[in-house]
Amino acid sequence: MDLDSLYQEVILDHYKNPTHKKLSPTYSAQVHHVNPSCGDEITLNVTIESGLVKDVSWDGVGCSISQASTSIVADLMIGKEVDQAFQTVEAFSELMASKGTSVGDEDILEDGVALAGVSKFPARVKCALLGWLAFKDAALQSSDKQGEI
Amino acid sequence: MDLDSLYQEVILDHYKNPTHKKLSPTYSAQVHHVNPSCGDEITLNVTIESGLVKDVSWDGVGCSISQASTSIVADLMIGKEVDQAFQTVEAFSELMASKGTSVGDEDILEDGVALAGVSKFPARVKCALLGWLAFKDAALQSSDKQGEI
Amino acid sequence: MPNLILPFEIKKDFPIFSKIMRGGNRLVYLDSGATSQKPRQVLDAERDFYELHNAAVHRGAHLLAEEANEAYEGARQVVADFINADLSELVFTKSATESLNALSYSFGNSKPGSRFFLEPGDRIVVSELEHHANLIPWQQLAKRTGAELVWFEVTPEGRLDQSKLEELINEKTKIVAITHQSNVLGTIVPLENIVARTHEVGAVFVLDACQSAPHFAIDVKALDIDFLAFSGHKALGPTGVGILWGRTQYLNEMEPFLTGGSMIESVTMTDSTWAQAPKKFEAGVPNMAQAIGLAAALNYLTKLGMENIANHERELTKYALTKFSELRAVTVIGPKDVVDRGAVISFTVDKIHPHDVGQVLDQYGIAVRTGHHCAWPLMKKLGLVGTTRASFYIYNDESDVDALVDAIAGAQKYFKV
Amino acid sequence: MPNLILPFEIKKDFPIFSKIMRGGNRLVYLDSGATSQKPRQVLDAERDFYELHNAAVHRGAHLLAEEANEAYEGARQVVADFINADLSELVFTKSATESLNALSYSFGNSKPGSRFFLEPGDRIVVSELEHHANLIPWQQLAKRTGAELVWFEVTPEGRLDQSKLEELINEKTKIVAITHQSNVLGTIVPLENIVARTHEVGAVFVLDACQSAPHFAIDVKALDIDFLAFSGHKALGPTGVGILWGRTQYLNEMEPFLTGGSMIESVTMTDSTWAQAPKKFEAGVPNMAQAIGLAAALNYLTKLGMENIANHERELTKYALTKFSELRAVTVIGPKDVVDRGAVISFTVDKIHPHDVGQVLDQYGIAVRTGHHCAWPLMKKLGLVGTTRASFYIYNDESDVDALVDAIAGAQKYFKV
Ligand SMILES: Cc1ncc(COP(=O)(O)O)c(C=O)c1O
Ligand SMILES: Cc1ncc(COP(=O)(O)O)c(C=O)c1O
Repeated sequence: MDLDSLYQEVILDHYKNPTHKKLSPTYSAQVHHVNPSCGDEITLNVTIESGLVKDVSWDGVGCSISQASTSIVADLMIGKEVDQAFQTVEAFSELMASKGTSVGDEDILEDGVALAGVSKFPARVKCALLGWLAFKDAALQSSDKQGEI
Repeated sequence: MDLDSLYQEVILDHYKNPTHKKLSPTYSAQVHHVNPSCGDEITLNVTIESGLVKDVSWDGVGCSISQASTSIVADLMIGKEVDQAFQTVEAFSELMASKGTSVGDEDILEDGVALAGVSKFPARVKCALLGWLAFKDAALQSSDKQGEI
Repeated sequence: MPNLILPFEIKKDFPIFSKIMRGGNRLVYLDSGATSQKPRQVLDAERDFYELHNAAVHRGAHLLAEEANEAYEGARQVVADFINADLSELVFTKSATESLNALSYSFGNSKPGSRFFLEPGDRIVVSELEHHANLIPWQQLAKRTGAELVWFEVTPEGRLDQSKLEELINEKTKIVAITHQSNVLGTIVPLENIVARTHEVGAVFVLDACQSAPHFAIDVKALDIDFLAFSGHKALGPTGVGILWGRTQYLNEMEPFLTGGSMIESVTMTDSTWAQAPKKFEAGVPNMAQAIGLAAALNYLTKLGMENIANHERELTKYALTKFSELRAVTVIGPKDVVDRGAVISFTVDKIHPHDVGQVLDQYGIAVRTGHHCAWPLMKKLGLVGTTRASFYIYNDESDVDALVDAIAGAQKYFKV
Repeated sequence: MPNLILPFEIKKDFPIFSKIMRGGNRLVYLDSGATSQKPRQVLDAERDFYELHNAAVHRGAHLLAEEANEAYEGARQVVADFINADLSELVFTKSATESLNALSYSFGNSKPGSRFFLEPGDRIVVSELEHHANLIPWQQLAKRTGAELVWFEVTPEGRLDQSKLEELINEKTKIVAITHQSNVLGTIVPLENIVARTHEVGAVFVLDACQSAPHFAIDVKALDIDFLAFSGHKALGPTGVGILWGRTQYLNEMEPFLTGGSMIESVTMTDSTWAQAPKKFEAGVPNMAQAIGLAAALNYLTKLGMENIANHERELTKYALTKFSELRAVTVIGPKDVVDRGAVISFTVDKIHPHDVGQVLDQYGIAVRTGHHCAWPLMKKLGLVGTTRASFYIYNDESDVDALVDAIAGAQKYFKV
């Protein structure tokens, strides 16, 4: 069944047991992103220190894809250098635009490749991207702030 | 040729030699009517005294149908009682709505029956009606005024 | 009572039902609340116009222009008859959204002294049931004029709470704009008291008939309302055409909305005067083919009989509600009986997000809508992130409901909940 | 140079040319300036959408909704490419009239501080060539905001008089809105200096491309303009669809026009925030089938080649102008050569009112437009009550011009002038 390419075991696991789903009390930037067409919402905190993603935490409501994807992105980004994190977001965006022609690079995206099948369902791509774009936005905001200091 | 039913000799005569086409210096009501879709315009004066149409005069620009029709209505109405004049307008409106199924009552409409063919050309009906509706409007306004006195 | 609507026969008029869907399934279309499918009679009417009579209306004196005009004005008559309106009251727009915005902008253009003029202290009344299209235009009008926006609340069951009617619609009220049927919950709003109260205080009543006009008979005179809007595409008609109806007197009193060709009486570089309604509200070369397609659609509905359609939908809704009541994990959001209720059923499935429910249903060839249904404030009020919505029309029957119920079970199995 | 447009072949794609007209004549369609005829490729594209992919875009997660979305966004790409625009800059409206009104209302909704905010002392510049659709919306905006409306005059030959450019477009100017080609006279307005001056004073330039986009290649980047509007129905497309193009930055800075579903970011009962362009300007279920039909139309034109079309029309116009110059009783209104001039020819016939000319032509199967052509101020300026207008397109050839010339002689004979 085609559905299995969308709902991989990894996704359902992240959905049922999301990681880092508890907003940290402190952060260098906090963002709130919504998907206006379906109502999915997440709040995401990042803590960046000396160009390093120290922490990502989040809370939100939404479908399995958006929630699992946010869980994956949080897990993946912690410990990365900001530049590397942005490259990872880039790689994921490309995967999502591939319309099912790419399986994604597991070395870069790790659990994120489980979302490769989403690219065959155009209406779900924005669900999968929600957390990644929120992370990017937050990371940019916090880099801006560091620039100010 | 179908055209002949539209452009009867009588119409072309009235078009080339319009009657009462010179605005009277005095009047009981003056109206200005336009046909916004083609730009035809007429100004029409009526003089009504004791329920009698004493005078109709007009000036204007427009196609042969609108100009001939206004010439015909002016000629026809002078000397009529206001009530009778309104009935005549009514009869003419009905003729115009007949889609070519009526030839009109010559006893009532006189030269106006020459316009019967216009009813087969829906886009021209408003040309033919321009003068008649202007007359009706002016006559109503002047009856109103008399009511006031 | 025999069901006079025969979906199996009706489907033959709708080419899309021959389509093979995901997983090799037949199309179970339960998304008519978003947009309806189109019978070939509608597609033929549009094509016929383009192939035989296409020309700009109101503008040419040639044969094609005459024929186009006759077809377009004939379509106006069909729509007018459909809601028991007069010809001069019937304006073609591009959508219900445009119709409602036309009202809000026209009112906003009013001059002091007009009954439509709004200023601080004045009041506009809507409800929590509204689709964004019948909420945001009024919200924005209120912001632009300083008027106050207030609203009827919904009860937990999803009914309009009319208990504060007199308080909400007070002497300061100028406009009351309410939906006839909720596109989310299926709730039909009993209008009588609201309309009476609206007129008692001298305000005008605007009805959003998007979800009602396609499904049961509407008589604007009997309803005693002042304005009405609906979209053609939800009533078997083409996309790109909507209806704005208003009382002649009001339309003629109102300022125009869109300005341009064909809506004028005279024009100079600095000033313009306006034609009478409906022309005043139809600037530019109109959506002629779509108006003609909509007329064909309404003729199709009339031939089936609006009474029969309403009965058919009621029976189907009753069947679906009964089936759903047997499913432990399914919660129907909104009225659970068929009193004052249309053929739109929103529901949630325990532990599965609506979006995921919809995705699994899609795999079974079932088209439903998921999310907030352009009624976000209602969702928030009901404490929901969204619902899955099944909406029925003339081409649906009990087998579609059965397919839906089976597929929900399939989703539960798939997600192991 | 060989003419690469073959009207005889092209006509085979247009079913309407099989029609028998009044008097048993073939259709000589010279009214494309009002609306064009439609090739079956366009009708097929619309029908295909309804029969295979019809669903509401932006709203469903099911297969049909996905396909509808792909088709609709694909259409947007086609239109964007047609004018060398970016995807996010391209808004589907119902018509050019709506596009221009959308701008005028959105500007009117601006807050102080916005570049689009107008107040007394500010200036809007138009021209005497304008169609009512690019005049009245600005006239009304001026009235609503207290801004001043000024205009370029036309020369007796019907050209835009640019001699007062610097005076007209001054530092107070916020908006300059001009037609690319006059729908009455065929005059093409050289834009370079006007656009440069507009930007010099910090104003925005709005182009009415209704009569240009269907007839020659438009490149919004090369023209360096800020906004553009045109109608699908004049470019082989369906009725009920228009285009509004604007620079991304401006569209995102602007206030929305129509509000409702799909154009929002978030909504509460009292407040809303907006999606990014183009969605911000497409409230409600859009005119999907019409957008898709328009894309098919533009693909058809692109396949013929806009350069070829422009050449074909230029040759035909030259031929017609030469023929007309031989007719003593015929006066061409507007430019008499083909420099900066499109394939629209207005003329008068001595002693016969335009309406009567049109009527006789109709008897010969010839469809032209007569009257003020929704440009009443221009008519008054030129001292005319109206003209007869012949406008050419890809399906016209010299035999159509010959038929026109013969029929004019027929009219003179008929009216004995
Ligand atoms: C120059 C020009 N501008 C604007 C319009 C208005 O277009 P529409 O009526 O399709 O909205 C037209 C055509 O009628 C036109 O020729
Ligand atoms: C109740 C209601 N009102 C308004 C609308 C808006 O209709 P449209 O999007 O066709 O303009 C809809 C449908 O989307 C609706 O269901």
